[in-house]
Amino acid sequence: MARHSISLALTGSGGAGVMTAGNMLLDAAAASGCHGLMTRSAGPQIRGGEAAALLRLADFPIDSHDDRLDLAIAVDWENVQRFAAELALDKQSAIVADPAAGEMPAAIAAKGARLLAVPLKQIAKSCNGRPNMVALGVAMAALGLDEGFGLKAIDKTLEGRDAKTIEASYAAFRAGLAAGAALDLDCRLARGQTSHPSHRWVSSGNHAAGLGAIRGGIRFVAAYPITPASEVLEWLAPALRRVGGTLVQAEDELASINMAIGASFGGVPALTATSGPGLSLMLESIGLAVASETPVVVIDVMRGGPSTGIPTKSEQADLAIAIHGLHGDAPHLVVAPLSVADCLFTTQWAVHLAESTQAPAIVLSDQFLGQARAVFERPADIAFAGGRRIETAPGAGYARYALTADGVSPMTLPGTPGGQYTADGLEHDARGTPSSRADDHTAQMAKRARKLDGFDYGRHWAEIDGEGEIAVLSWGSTAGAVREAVARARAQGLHVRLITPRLLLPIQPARMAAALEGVRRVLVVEQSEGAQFHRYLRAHYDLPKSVEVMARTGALPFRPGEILGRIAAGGAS
Amino acid sequence: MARHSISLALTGSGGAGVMTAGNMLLDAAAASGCHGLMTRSAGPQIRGGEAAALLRLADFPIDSHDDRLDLAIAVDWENVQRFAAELALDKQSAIVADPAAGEMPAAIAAKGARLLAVPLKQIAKSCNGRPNMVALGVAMAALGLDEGFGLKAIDKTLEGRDAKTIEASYAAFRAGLAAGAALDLDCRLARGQTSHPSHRWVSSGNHAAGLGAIRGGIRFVAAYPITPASEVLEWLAPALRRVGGTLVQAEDELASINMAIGASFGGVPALTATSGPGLSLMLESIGLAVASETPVVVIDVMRGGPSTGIPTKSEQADLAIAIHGLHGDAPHLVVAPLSVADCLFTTQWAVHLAESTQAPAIVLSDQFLGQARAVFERPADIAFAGGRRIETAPGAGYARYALTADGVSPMTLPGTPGGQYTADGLEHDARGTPSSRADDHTAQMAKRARKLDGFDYGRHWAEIDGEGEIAVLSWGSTAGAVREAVARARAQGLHVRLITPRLLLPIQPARMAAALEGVRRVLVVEQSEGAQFHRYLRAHYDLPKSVEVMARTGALPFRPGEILGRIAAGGAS
Amino acid sequence: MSAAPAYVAKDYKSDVKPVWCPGCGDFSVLAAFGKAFAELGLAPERVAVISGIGCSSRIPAYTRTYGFHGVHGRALALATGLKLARPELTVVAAGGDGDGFSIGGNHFLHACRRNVDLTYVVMDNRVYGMTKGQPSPTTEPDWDSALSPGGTGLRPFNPLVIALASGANFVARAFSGDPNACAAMIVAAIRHPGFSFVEILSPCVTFRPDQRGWKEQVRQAPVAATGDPARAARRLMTDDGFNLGVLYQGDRLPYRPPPGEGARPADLEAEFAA
Amino acid sequence: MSAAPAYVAKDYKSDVKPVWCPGCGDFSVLAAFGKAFAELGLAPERVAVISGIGCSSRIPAYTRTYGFHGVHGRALALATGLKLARPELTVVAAGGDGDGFSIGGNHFLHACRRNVDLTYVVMDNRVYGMTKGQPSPTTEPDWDSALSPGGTGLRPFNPLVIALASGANFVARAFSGDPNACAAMIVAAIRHPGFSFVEILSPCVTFRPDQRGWKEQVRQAPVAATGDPARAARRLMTDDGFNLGVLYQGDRLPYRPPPGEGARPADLEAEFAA
Ligand SMILES: Cc1ncc(C[n+]2csc(CCOP(=O)(O)OP(=O)(O)O)c2C)c(N)n1
Ligand SMILES: Cc1ncc(C[n+]2csc(CCOP(=O)(O)OP(=O)(O)O)c2C)c(N)n1
Ligand code: SF4
Ligand code: SF4
Ligand SMILES: [Mg+2]
Ligand SMILES: [Mg+2]
Repeated sequence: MARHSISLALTGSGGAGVMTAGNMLLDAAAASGCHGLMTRSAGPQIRGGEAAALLRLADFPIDSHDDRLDLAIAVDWENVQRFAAELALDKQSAIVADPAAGEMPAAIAAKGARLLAVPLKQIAKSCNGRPNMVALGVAMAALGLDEGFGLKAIDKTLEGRDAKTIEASYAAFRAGLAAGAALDLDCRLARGQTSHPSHRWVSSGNHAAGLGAIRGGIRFVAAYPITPASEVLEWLAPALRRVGGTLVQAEDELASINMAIGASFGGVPALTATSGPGLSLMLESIGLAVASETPVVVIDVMRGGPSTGIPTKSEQADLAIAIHGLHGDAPHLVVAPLSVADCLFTTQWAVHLAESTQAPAIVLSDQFLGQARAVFERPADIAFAGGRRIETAPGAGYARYALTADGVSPMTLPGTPGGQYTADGLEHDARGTPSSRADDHTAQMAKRARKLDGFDYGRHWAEIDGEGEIAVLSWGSTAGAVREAVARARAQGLHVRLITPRLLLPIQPARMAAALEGVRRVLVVEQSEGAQFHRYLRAHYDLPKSVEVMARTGALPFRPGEILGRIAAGGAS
Repeated sequence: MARHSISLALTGSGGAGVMTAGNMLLDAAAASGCHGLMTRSAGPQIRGGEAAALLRLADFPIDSHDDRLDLAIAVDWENVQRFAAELALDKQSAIVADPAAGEMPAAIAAKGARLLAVPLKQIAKSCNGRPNMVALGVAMAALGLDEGFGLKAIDKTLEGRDAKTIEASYAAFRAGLAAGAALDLDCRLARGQTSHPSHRWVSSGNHAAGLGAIRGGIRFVAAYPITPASEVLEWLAPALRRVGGTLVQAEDELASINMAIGASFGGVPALTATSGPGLSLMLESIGLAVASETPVVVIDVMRGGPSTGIPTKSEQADLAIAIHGLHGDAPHLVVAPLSVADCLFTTQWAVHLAESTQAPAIVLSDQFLGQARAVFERPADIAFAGGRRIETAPGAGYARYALTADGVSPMTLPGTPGGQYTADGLEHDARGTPSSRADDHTAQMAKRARKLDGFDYGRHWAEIDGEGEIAVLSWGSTAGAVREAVARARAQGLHVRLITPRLLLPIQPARMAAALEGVRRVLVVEQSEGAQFHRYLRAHYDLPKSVEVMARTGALPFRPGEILGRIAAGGAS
Repeated sequence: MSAAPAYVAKDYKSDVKPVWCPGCGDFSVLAAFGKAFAELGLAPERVAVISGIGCSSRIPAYTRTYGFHGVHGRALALATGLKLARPELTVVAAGGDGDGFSIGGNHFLHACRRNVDLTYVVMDNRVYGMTKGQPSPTTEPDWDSALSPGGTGLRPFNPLVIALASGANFVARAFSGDPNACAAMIVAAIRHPGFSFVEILSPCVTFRPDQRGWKEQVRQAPVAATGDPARAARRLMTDDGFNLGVLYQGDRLPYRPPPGEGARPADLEAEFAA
Repeated sequence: MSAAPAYVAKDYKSDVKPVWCPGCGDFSVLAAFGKAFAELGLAPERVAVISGIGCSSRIPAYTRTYGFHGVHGRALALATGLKLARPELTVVAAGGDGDGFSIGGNHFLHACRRNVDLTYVVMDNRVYGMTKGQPSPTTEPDWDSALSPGGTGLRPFNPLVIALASGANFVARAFSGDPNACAAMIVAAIRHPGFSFVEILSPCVTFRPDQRGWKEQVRQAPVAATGDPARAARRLMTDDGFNLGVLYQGDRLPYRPPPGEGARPADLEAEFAA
C-alpha cells in the first residue's frame, strides 16, 4: 500500500558518499512532485568519518522528521554506534545492508529491525560504479520513484564529469533499482496533488535566508565563518557580487558587526551572520546600533551550547541572549523563522523591520533550519511598504535624534549637505551631542522604546491557527514537529490551537492575549534545557494557570508523536 | 533643634576643589562618630568642569540619599544648570553662595531656597587659603561638628605638603567655621550612639569590593580600565602586590577574562572587573568558564546604558545581560551587593561560590555603590567552609567531569601527576574528550545545572525583614532607598516586608515562596526603564496578583520618600 | 590661481564645545583636520570622521562633517564598512593610542593589511586619558600610575613599525604642537591611495604633564620617505619615536570590492528550482 | 651520559583518536610535541598545552599533558594567565593561522610585546580547515574559495614579521614534513626565555591539496639567526615564507610580575579606618 510519508536513512563511513546519494534522492523526489526533508548526522571528523543522511519524503508539506524510520540503507557500519541514538529504527523498520560490511553493530541490532542483505559493493564493482549509487537505486525502487528523475539528479551532480564516470553511475543506479525492486519492502510513496513543478524549490534554510536578505535589500555583508552559519555567507558571496553588493570576510565578529553598522550608516542595508559564539562577541556593538539608531540585521544560526558546545547540532538556547544579551536597556528586534522555507520570508521581513525602525534585528535560525534541505513552494516576493525614513533635504535645525511622535527620526546619509551629524553610542540629546543630563537620557530612552513598541507588525508577528482550550506554544524549528503533532491531534478530533510567534521582541501583549483568549491549558515545546522560551513567555505574557513544558536540549530533536502524546494526555476536554 | 539627618551639596567649577572639601567633610563626620554618604555629580569634562559633592550625614546607618537637600554651598555657579535636576533644593533649603560669583542661575533660583551670602573667595584670599576650605568650615559649623576633626581631615589630605600650605588651609577652614557660626541655619546634626571608633570605616564600594576579593582568596586579577570600575583595579594593584598576588592590565576585555580563566585553571582564584561594555565583550568566555567548569569572578560595576551610555551615572540595567547573556544554556552565578559596605561581603561570597561550584560568578555592583563613599562598621572577616574541590591524588580512572551526585567534580591542578586532562569548551564526556553524543550532552548539561541548583546558599541569599501583606522587592543599590522607605513606613505603623535577594542566579524558588508567604501586594523598585528586575521575578518566581512596579532609568535616583508614597498609597491594610 | 578656496578651516568646525582639558594636544589636531579638509577642498558632507572611545575619539562631534562615535576600539571596522559601502566618501578614522593599539589592535593589523583607501589618525599621548591615567601600549615601561605602580615594565610598541609590518601603504608621524605640519601630513595621507596611518604625538597635559617636553624632543626626520618596506622597517626600528614626517610611502593598490554584475534578485532564483 | 632518558615521546600522547583527516600535517606536529617534551625531559604533568578552536587547536586533547581547549582566538590570553599564575609550569600555546592571526591577532601582538615566558606554535596551513575552507590572513590573494570567489585580492600577512615588530623574543619557522626539525625548533623555543614564536607550515590536505608541494619549496635558511631586530626585519620582509630555522633570537628579559611583599589581608585594613 502506498504511504503518505516514508522516512529513511543512508549511512556509511567517510568517502562512502551517502550525503551525495541523499541529496540526489531528495532532488529526484522533489522533481517527481514529492515533498521532502533531509538532514545529516555526522561524527566529529573534519572530512569523512561516519555519517547518515536522514530523509523524509511525503505527499504533503512537512517541516519535521517523523517519529521513526521505515528504512535504513547501510553502505557500511563504521562507527555507526556514535549516532545510533539518532536512528529511530524499530521492529517495523527494514535495514538494507551489505553482507560484506560485516556484522550489524549491537547498538543497531538491538532495535530489532528486519535485515535485508544486498551486496551493494559487489553490484557496484560489477558495473564499475560506486555503492552509494546502488543505494540510491535501491531507495528509489523502494519508494517507487521514476528512474528518469534519478538519472536527472545524477546528471546535475556529475555535471562536467567525463562520460565514463556518468555511465558507470547510471549503471550502478540502475542495478540498485533492480536490486531494490526485488526486495520485500513496504515503502511505496503515495502521490498527492503536486503544485506546478516550476513553483517547487529545494533549498536549505541558510541559502533561503541569503535570498531573503537580498530580496529585503541587503547589499553589504561582513562576516566571519562559523558553523552552522557559513553557508549563508558562502551563498551570499557570489550572489551579492551578481546584484552589485559586497561581502567582506572580516578578521573577527567584532569587526563584522561594526563593518555592517558602518555600511548601514552610509545608507546601504547591511547584515552579518554567525552562531552563538560569534553573537556573544557582537553584543556590545549591537548595543551601539541600538543607541546610534543604525539599522542592521544579525542572523544567528543557533547550535548546541554552551560555549563552543556542539557546532553540528541544533538547539534553541540562544533565545535568552538574543532577547536580553545587550547591556543597559536596549530595545531591539528579535525574529525567528518557522520553517526551512520561512528562513527566506523572515530574513526579508527582518531587513524591513530593521530599516523601518532604525534598530538592530536578530534573526534566530538554527542548525536544523539552516542546514536541512527541504522541498517547498517558491515564497512570493513581498514588497513591504515603508523602509528607512531618510531626510534628503534637511533644514537648518535638523536634529538626527529628534523626539518624533512615533520615535523614528528621519536620518540623513553622508553626502547630504546640511545633514551632517555624529552618530553616537554615548547618550545624547536630539542633535546627537553627548549628554549625561537626566532629561535627555529619559527622553531618548523613551523614544528608542516607543519606535519599536508602536510599530505595526501586522499579522506576520505569529503563526496562529485553530481553536480550542488547549494551545501549543513553540517557536523556530520546533514549530515543524508541533505543527504536525497538532494536525494529528485534530485528526483525532481534538481542538488544539497553535501559537508560534515569529516576532519575539518587541513583545506583543495585546496580540498574545487575543491569541490566548479562551485557552485553559498551554503546552510549551522548546529545545532548551533551561526552558528559555517558557521563561520568556512567563516574563512577558499572561499565561493561563495550567502550563506544561516540554523543554530539553537539542541532543535529540522532538518527534511529532511525543508532542501528540502530551497534547492528548490531558487534552480530553 | 538637632536633626537626625542632614543633606548638603558643595558645588563649584573645575579646580574649585569641592570634591576634596566633600571628602574631608565626610572624613571629619565619620571620625566624630556620624554615619554618612557622599556621591559626586560632574559634567562631561575629563578634568575640571562643574561638579557637585552630594553629602548626607546622619546619626543612624544610611545607604541612600534623602528626599531633599537642607543646604547647598556654592563656591561658584559655573554650568550648575547641567545638574540642577539632581539638586533637590526646595523652599526649606538654604543656599550659601558667594555674592562675587554673580547671580544665582535661574534653574536654581526657581527652587525658591533661602539665599545666604558669604564672601567665600574674599575670606579665603584674606588668609591665603582656598574657598573650598572656607566652605568646609561653613559646613562644619552648620552641622555642629568639632573643629578638631576638620583639622585632622586637612592633615590627612595635605600630608607631605609644606607647612605654609597647611597653615593657610587651617586658617581658611577656621574663617569658614566663624562665618558659618554666624549664619542662621537649621542644620545641626544630632549625635546618636556611635560604635567603637576603631570599628568605623570610610570607603567606596569599589575599594570594599577589592578587599572582599582578597579576603575571598583572589590572587590573580586581569582587567582593562573602564569607568566606573577602574577604582576596583587601582585599589587591587598595590594590594595584590602586598599580599603576593598579581594584577595584569590586559589589552582588552577578551584577554582579561581569558587570563583570569587561565590563572584559575592553574589553581589561583582569579577575578576581573569591568562595566557593561566590557561585560558584553566577556560573555563568550564566561560561557567557556561554564563549559570548562573553571571558577572565575567578574565584577560588573553598572553604569547608564545602552552602549557607551552614561559612564558616570548609575543604572541597574545589566541585570538581564548578567542573567541571560550567555549563549546556550549556561548555568552560572549572579550576585549583587546591597549597600556600599556589602560590596565587601558580597564579593568575598562570590569568590566562595565560584570556587565551590567551579562556575563563573558575576557580581552586579553599580556606579552608586562603587563610587559612593560611605561610613560603615568594619565587616567581619567570615571564613566560609568549603571552597574548591581539588583532587591531589587522582587514581587511574580519574575523570575531570565525572558525573557526581552533587554535580561538582574534583579538579586536578597542573603539576599533579596522573591528573592530566584537557579543559574544554566543546561538549565532552566525563573525561573531557569532545563528544557530540546525545547522552554526553544530556548528562553534562544536567550536571552543570545540578551543581548550582543543589548548592546550599544559606541565609545569605537575601536580606529579608519584617512581616505584613505588603512586600517591597528590590535589589542592589536601590535597596538603600527602599530600606529607608520601609523603616519610615513602619514608623507610620504600616506592616511592610523587605525582600532583597543578594543571590539572583541560580534562582531560589522555595526560599522566595517562603519569603512571600502571606504577601498580597508587591511593590518592585528598580533603576531600569525596561523593568528588568520585574521581568526576572515574573519569569522565575510566583508573585501575588497585585504587583506594582516603580521602574525607571538611572537618570534620577530613587528617594526614600517617593517609595514611601507608593507603599502608603495602597498600603492601608 | 587666485580663485578663493572653496572652503576654509572653520567650515569644518561644529558648535559643540570640546570636553578636553585646557592645553590638551587634541585641540590642535582638531584645528589640523579643518585646515587639511579645506586644503583638499572637500565638501564637509562628503567627509566622515569615525572614532572609538577616548578623549581623542570625541573629535567627530567637534567637526561639521558626518561622524560616528562608536564603541571603544572599533573605529577602523566602522570606517572600513562605510568606505566599502560608499567609496566616494572621504573616510577618516581617528582616536587614541589605547583605542587603536590596545583594544583595537586587531583591527589596526587587518586594516593595514586590507589596504582600503582610508586615513587613520591616532592622537598618541601614551596614556589612557579618558579613564584617568592608565598606561597604554605606547607608554614608557617606568611610567608610574595607580594601576601599574612603578611602571608596567613592558617595552612600548612602535605603532609605525606595526603598521608597516602589517601592510599600511603610508606611514607618517606629526606633532600636535605644529598644527600646520599636522595638516600637511593629513593632506598627504588622504591623498595617498590605500590605508594611510598618521601618528600624531598629542600631549595629555593632565595625566602626562611631562609631555610638555615633547616640543624639545621632536625633529624633522633627517631623510626623505622611502618606498622600500624593508628599508623603512630598519629606519623605524631604530628610530626613537620623535622623527616627524612621511616615513614610508608604498605603492600597493588599494582594495576595492569587485564590481557588481547587474543581475536582479529574481535572477538568483533559478538555482532553487526543483 | 648513558642514563636512560626520563621520558620518551609516547609518554606525551593521549589515547584520544585525532579527528584530523588522514595525511593532515598536524599529525607530525603532534609527534614533534612529544619528541620535544621528551628531549627536554619535562614531566608531562608540568606541561600545559593551551589552544583556541580549529583543527590544529584540537592538539591539547591528544597530548597527555594538562591542556585547555578554549574559545576561538584566545589561546594566548589563557596561556598568559596560566603562566603568570603558575610560573613554574611549561606553557605552550598552539593553534592555527585563523585562530592566531585573524580573530586572535590582538593577543598575538600583545603577547609578543608582553614577552611572558611562553612558547607559541602556529600550525599554518593558510586556510580555515575546521570551517571547511575559507581564506585566512596567510592565504594567497588568488586562492579561490566559496566565500571569496576568485580570491581575496589581499596581500597575506607574514606572521614572523608581525611577531618581530611587536617584540617576540624568538622567531622560527619549521615544516611539518620534518617532525624532527619541528621538534628541534620547539625545544629551542621552549628553552629560550620570553615569548617564543614558531610557525610550522602544516599542510591541509583536504582544502589545500596544493600544499603537498610545500616539501619541494621549503629550505633551510641560508644564514644563521640574528639578534638584531632591524636586520631580522629586513631579512623576514624579503623572505618568501619558506626559509626554515631560527630567524631571530633576542635577549629581552621575560616579563615576570613583581614579587609579593608578604602582607596578610588584614594588613590592608588600616586605610579603611575612619
Ligand atoms: C569596551 C570598553 N572598555 C573600556 C572602556 C573604557 N575606556 C574608555 S576610553 C579608554 C581609553 C582611552 O585611551 P586612548 O584611546 O588612548 O584615548 P585618550 O583618552 O588618551 O585620548 C578606555 C579604556 C570602554 N569605553 N569600553
Ligand atoms: C567566535 C568564533 N568564531 C568563529 C568560529 C568558527 N571557527 C572555528 S575554527 C575556525 C577557523 C580555524 O582556522 P585555523 O585557526 O587556521 O585552524 P585550522 O582548522 O586551519 O587548523 C573558525 C572560524 C568559532 N568557533 N568561534
Ligand atoms: S585627560 Fe589628557 S587627553 Fe584627555 S582631554 Fe585632558 S589633556 Fe587631553
Ligand atoms: S581539514 Fe585540513 S587542517 Fe583540518 S584535519 Fe583535515 S587536513 Fe588537517
Ligand atoms: Mg591616549
Ligand atoms: Mg588554518
